[in-house]
Amino acid sequence: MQNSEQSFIQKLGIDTRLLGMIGALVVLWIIFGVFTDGRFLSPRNFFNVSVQTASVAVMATGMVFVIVTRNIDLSVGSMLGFIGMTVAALQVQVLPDILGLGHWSIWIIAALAAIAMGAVLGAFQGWVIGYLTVPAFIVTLGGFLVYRGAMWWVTKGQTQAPLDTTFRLLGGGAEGTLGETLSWIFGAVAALIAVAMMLLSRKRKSDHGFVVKPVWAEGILMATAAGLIIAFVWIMNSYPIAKGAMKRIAAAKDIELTEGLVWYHGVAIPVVILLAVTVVMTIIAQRTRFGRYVYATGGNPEAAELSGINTRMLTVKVFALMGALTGIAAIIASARLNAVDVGLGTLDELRVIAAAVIGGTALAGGFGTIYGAVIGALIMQTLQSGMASVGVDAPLQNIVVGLVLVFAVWVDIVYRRRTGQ
Amino acid sequence: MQNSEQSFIQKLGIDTRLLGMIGALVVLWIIFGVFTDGRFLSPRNFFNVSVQTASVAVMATGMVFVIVTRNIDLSVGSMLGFIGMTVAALQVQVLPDILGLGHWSIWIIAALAAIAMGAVLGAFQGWVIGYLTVPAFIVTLGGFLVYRGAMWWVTKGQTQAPLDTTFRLLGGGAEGTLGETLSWIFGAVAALIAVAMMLLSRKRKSDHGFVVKPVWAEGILMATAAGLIIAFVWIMNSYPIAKGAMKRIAAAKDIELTEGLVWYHGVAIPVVILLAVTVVMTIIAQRTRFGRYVYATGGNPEAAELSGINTRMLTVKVFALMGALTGIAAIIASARLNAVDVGLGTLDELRVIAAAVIGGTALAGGFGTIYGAVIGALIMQTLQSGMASVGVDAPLQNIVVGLVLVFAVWVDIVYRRRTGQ
Amino acid sequence: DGHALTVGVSWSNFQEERWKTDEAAIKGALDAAGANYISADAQSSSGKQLSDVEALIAQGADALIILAQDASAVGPAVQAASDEGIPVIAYDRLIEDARAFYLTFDNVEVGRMQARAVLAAQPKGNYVMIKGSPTDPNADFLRGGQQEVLQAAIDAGDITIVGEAYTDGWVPANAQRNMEQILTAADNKVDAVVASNDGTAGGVVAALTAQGMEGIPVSGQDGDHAALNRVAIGTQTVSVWKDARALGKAAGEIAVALAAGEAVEGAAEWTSPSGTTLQSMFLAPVPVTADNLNVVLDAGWIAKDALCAGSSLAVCN
Amino acid sequence: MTNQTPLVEMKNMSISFGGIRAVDDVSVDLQPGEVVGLLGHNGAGKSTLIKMLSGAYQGDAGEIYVNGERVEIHNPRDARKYNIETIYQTLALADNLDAASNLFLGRELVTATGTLDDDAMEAETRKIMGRLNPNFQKFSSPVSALSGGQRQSVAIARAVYFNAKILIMDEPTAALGPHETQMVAELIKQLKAEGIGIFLIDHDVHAVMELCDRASVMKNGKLVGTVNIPDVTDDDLLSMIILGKKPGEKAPAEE
Amino acid sequence: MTNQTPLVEMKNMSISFGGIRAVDDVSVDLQPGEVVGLLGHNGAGKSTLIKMLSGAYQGDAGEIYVNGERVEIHNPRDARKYNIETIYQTLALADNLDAASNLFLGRELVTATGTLDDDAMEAETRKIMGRLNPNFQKFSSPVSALSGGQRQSVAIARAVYFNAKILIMDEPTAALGPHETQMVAELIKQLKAEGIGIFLIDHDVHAVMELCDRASVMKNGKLVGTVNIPDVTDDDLLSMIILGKKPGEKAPAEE
Ligand SMILES: Nc1ncnc2c1ncn2[C@@H]1O[C@H](COP(=O)(O)OP(=O)(O)OP(=O)(O)O)[C@@H](O)[C@H]1O
Ligand SMILES: Nc1ncnc2c1ncn2[C@@H]1O[C@H](COP(=O)(O)OP(=O)(O)OP(=O)(O)O)[C@@H](O)[C@H]1O
Ligand SMILES: O[C@@H]1[C@@H](O)[C@H](O)OC[C@H]1O
Ligand SMILES: [Mg+2]
Ligand SMILES: [Mg+2]
Repeated sequence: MQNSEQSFIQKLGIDTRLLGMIGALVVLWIIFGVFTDGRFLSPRNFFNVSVQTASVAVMATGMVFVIVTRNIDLSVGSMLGFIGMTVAALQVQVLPDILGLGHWSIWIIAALAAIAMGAVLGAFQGWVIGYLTVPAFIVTLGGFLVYRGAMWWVTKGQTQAPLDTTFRLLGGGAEGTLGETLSWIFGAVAALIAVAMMLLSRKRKSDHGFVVKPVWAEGILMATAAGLIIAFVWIMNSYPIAKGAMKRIAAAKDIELTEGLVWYHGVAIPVVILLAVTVVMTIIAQRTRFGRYVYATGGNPEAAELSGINTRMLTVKVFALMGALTGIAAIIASARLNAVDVGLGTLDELRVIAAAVIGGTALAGGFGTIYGAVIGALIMQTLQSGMASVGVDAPLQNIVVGLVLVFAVWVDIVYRRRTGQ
Repeated sequence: MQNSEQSFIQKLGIDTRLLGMIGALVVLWIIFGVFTDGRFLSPRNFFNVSVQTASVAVMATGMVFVIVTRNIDLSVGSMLGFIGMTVAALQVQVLPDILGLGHWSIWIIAALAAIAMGAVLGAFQGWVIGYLTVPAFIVTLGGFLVYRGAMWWVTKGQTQAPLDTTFRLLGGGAEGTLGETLSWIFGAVAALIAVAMMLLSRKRKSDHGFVVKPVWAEGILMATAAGLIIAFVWIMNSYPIAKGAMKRIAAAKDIELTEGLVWYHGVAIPVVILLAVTVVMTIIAQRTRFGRYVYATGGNPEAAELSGINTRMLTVKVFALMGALTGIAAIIASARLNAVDVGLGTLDELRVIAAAVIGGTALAGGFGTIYGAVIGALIMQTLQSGMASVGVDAPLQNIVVGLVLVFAVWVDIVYRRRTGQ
Repeated sequence: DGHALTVGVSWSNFQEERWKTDEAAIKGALDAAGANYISADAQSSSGKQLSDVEALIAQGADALIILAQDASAVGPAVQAASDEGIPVIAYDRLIEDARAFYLTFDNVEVGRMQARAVLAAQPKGNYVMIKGSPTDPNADFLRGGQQEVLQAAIDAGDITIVGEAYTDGWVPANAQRNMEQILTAADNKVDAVVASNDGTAGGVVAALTAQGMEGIPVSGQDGDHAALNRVAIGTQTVSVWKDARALGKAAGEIAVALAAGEAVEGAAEWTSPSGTTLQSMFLAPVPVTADNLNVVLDAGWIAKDALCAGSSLAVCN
Repeated sequence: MTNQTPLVEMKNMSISFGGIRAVDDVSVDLQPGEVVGLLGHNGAGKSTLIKMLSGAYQGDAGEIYVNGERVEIHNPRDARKYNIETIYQTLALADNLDAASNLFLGRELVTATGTLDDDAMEAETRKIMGRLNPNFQKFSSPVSALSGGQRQSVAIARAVYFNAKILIMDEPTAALGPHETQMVAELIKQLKAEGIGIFLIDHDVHAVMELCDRASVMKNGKLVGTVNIPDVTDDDLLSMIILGKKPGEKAPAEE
Repeated sequence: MTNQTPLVEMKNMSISFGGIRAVDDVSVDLQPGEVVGLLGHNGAGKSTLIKMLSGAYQGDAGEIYVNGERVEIHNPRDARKYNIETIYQTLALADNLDAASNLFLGRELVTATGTLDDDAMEAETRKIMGRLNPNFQKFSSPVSALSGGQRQSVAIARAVYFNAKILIMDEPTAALGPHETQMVAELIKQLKAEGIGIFLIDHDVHAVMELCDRASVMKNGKLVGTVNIPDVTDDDLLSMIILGKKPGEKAPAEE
């Protein structure tokens, strides 16, 4: 039985790590579903959890590279806060004075500023780590302290709100989604691309005369991938927009609301951003020289250096990338709250590192996948949201989250050992 | 010049790492001394800083083993809080009812309970890490959440105070010191032991026919070691007890206070505990099989396993030790505050890990010294206390601490590279 | 409509001692009304708080009680609630949103009371200000209230502030270290300490005790048991007591009323410093000093032996 | 072959990694005072086979007998119980420790008070290294600072210092210079004379001819055969390794 | 020796580690199409010497000339600029990557869109590995799962695949089986015929006699001397290695 299951998976050629994590996630969902009379499995809750996950998951993809190269970044939470506060002040205090309140370009300037700022701060940290050879732990612990302090200084601790209305859409909410039609289009295109990529890879392999998967296996995989994408869009498109929000939106767009009309959310913009980041980061990891060098350096830094890889510059790039992703995460987090207070991003470094580690990234370096980190973030968020939904008393929630975290990772480990690595 | 300096140090046979860190520390002291008109270099301040350092430094010695074996412990801050709260409740609510308020044995029971509790919790974490092979990062992150939550449950969040009067002495303060005479005796004995140990080691070496250091070098080293110990005692013995506290002590002991009488603090009890822990941990690290296995496992886990070391059980022991030291740290921290609130130990995990890393422990495993971690803790505390003395406010303090932290480690790295590793 | 009401409570950081009393009182009021209680803890993160509120709404809450981590950053949470027609109570801390119902003790007033009590005990001399967490807006409200009261004496030259420090995370151990360093810098020439809550006051008293200076005026708030005991012993001057039971009970009742679409008795309009007008209700804090310790005893807030351990005050005999 | 109880018998050993059989139903045995060579192409499964005896791997199938008794070897500690010592191909040294610490790892000498006797260990290390590698002087450097051959000398010293009854040597002289190789050859002869049984993996057919009593040849995880060295020539051995057939046999069909 | 410009000249190279001279004033040179053997006891300084040429170490003193021009080699990237390829004794493989990724590390093949062309790289890897190690099949495993000899084959393949002009081989056949060793020997001859200059470090004096044109012998960090292989016997070389003197010379006083 175990053996036939194993060989079926082997023929499909998916890594058991992925299956193990998805399994752990599904188990959590079911448990929470049971405890909440199914509410946890409602479209509404999937929508919520997907948006809640976005900011941490975006950073977790970057943390994979950081950890794979045997480094660590403790500064992401503070950096997110600092960037968030700075671009919030930009939107609230600076740009309206220059361009006029509500100017169309404000959100673009703010978003680019966030990403650029992250890249520069990250690159600087990377330079200190790579070229001055100060351990990443120390440098980013320094960053952790510096950014948190600097964040306070930007506005003397004052919360910045409300943010630019367009910028706000980047955080999700009733308005910040693709809407029904666009979501369907998005889903269809994504599914097509996924299938096309799989076909292409199959063709390339057989062109080189390598053995390819049996047609049925390839077919199952394609159907699963496309199916999952469409199912996700379908769920997001089944979550109706609340009456109050519909009125507000209708008023803003000057539409007449008829009785009985229902609008649906569709895929939230931060989730679209997360998916885009995941795809791009996966391509970087698997299909570019830079990604290859990241893993090589993590596997054996001396060998990488001896192979002509400039490992110092690589460190700078890895941290700059981490910073840019932190900038994106800062956009999502601040837009979602429509405000930035001095606590923004607190403890996020732990959540991000935990997401990467739950997702199979080895702290010793050399191993880790982007999709793993994203699923890891989803597991963390599921735990937290699930706890709040189940109605466990607040102080007990931490205890349960802590225990379930360890348990989930253990189950995953046992599963992989069973199915042979 | 550089070369002759180098060879002088080489002849003395002290590692440049130690010198570099002490150098960085002295530079910090001088800078803060200048900014505080010398107050930072007063006996009073050295006394303060030494006491403030004790709790984190005790844990940092254990963290060295944890990190050397390629693990990490994120739970120490929460565990300290949990243990502190439990033994405080024991002293405040449980034991007085059973034994009577102020019973002589309360402090002993509480202290032993703290250490035992730490060892058991740590051993359990170590078991999950070693035998269930869940990564230490995840297990101790779980512990971080669980203990913080559990701490709340012990007393439903209520601050426990005041603690047993004898127990309180373990935290320092005007009463919690060795006093003048005992401090001198302590210093003399410590100096004698240090010299004796060096002589013994020299004898053992020459018995085996190995080359030993020139007599002058050995002489300088002995004089320095003994001198530093005596100088420290002398400084602690120059810090007079404030009038108000003298009155209180005199009243408690039923002594008549004469005009012009001055008492001095001497070495604080938490500092004595720290020194004892440092010596014991150094011996464990350098002179026992257990210590040797810790380093071997960190250097090459497979080689250690193939050499017949039970690396799983070793992990359990390392975390149990870390837990026991956390128990000791909890005693010091709670006794010093004479109260335990739910915030006790917050962020201590970062301080402890930072102390170990500043002290030269490599996160990749295999390298690290006990004295390095203690000096690392001292550097961290000097930074924080120095900022508070200079009157820099919290948000700016963080910035400065962050920058100086990175700078100090960088200086140390450059110094070591210059003097040839 | 047959099924019982559910009220969701979002705590900003449940770890602090005082909230457990609030929780018990809220639960009590809800039980009495036959409503369900569900809750979540944001662990000091406004981002998590928003997620928590979303989860509570998804869970079917009919009314929300929010202890805001930040007055502005809960905006989207209030938005989401109001989209669903769910009433929101801004509990203890302000929410800058007209749709919320503000129920609190006045924090600026707490600050004033702290300073007043200390000033009464020590009208002249060197003051140290131990502030709250730099990330908690209440810390600055409190500090503002304190300054209002002290300003005249400062201008007159009676009072000099010789040290001032935020306390990261309101953690007493941090307050203790800051106080030690300030005492060193001031050569113990300190006559009074205005500490912003009871936890930080505890750290301050520990630092003072090491210098034999315990007994100089020190302020606090929350009526923590350990602090009230210090007031009884004489090492703390005042703990401004915000009877959390009253606040929690009121919150529970208001939540039930609002969920049922009823009006709240005793509510009044109030305009925040930044111009938001909301329905509100303020409860009065009580400064507890050695002179009126019977207040907490009579209210059953603390047991006599906990209050009186080591004290020789009249109330204790 | 004499009929006395073998020191070691490994019967029908098999092990797979991710579905691929690295060792497939291999049986070998060893008499006291005998040197058995293990030969085969790269990746034939020699190291994997002996790792099942040393406790580094646990086989999927097969039985191990020591002195005729069935034993279970679950980890390296079990192997040490039966006085099995191993020189691993990867050397298995803790890079951050010095030569003496590596040599005594897991079996440190202690003083009367139970603390490590580093000086005694260094003194012993100097003695044994003098016999293996007379140029060696780096006693206080971590072994990561040693040359390839120096590291190998340390690994050899570790295996032979303690009183092994069964010695497994996986390409012990691969990194050694000619002089050092000669010294190891002499050492093997001496250990053999003391009655120790030795499994020797070595690619140098000349060395095997000189040192071994018997040789077992593997190919693609399977045993090709075991021969008495006096009965075969260099070329017989080579053709067993490359063609995978015993002298005079027909080559088996390639899988 | 002909008088044409040497491909490589290393003049008066020295380097110390922590005060100890690992290489002390050594000079060697290499002509196009020539194989120069580097011999010496374990720890003599052979690997350290060639690491200064490959950019892994920076010497304390000495000059390097390539094609008669003074060059500065600060890191491995510099060495690659001069088409210097190296097979390191430690192999220098990224253990977590597969054979193809290691072979092309730093010089990946890319598709028209600039993404990695893993399939093309695997196809090329299969070709070259077929020439070095016909039993090798583990193309999709990380190299940590390979046997010692398989790993060495990957390292060799990497150095010879790209058009090296100067090839440094540090004990390339140490872990190889007899058949694989023979294939490498043939490869060396072929590369030599193509005009490539090769530094070959090898402890096997027979192999050196067979493959090299000249041999430089080191002892304790110093150069003992360089000889033309046709002018010396095996025993001459051995005595240079062990006694540290050129044939006919008197042994130098030990330091
Ligand atoms: N840990 C492992 N995981 C996966 N495969 C492995 C592992 N160890 C060995 N193998 C595979 O098992 C086979 C046999 O390897 P082994 O190391 O035993 O060969 P060997 O005969 O010692 O070769 P060499 O002469 O090169 O040392 C090889 O194909 C190798 O790739
Ligand atoms: N990184 C290093 N740090 C300190 N010492 C080193 C380092 N690398 C090499 N050495 C020392 O330099 C000397 C020469 O080493 P090298 O590796 O060059 O020897 P080798 O001739 O290649 O020996 P082998 O034949 O064993 O490979 C040795 O004594 C070695 O211990
Ligand atoms: O009551 C206090 C509360 O108002 C503040 O926000 O946090 C600290 C508490 O002590
Ligand atoms: Mg092998
Ligand atoms: Mg070498």
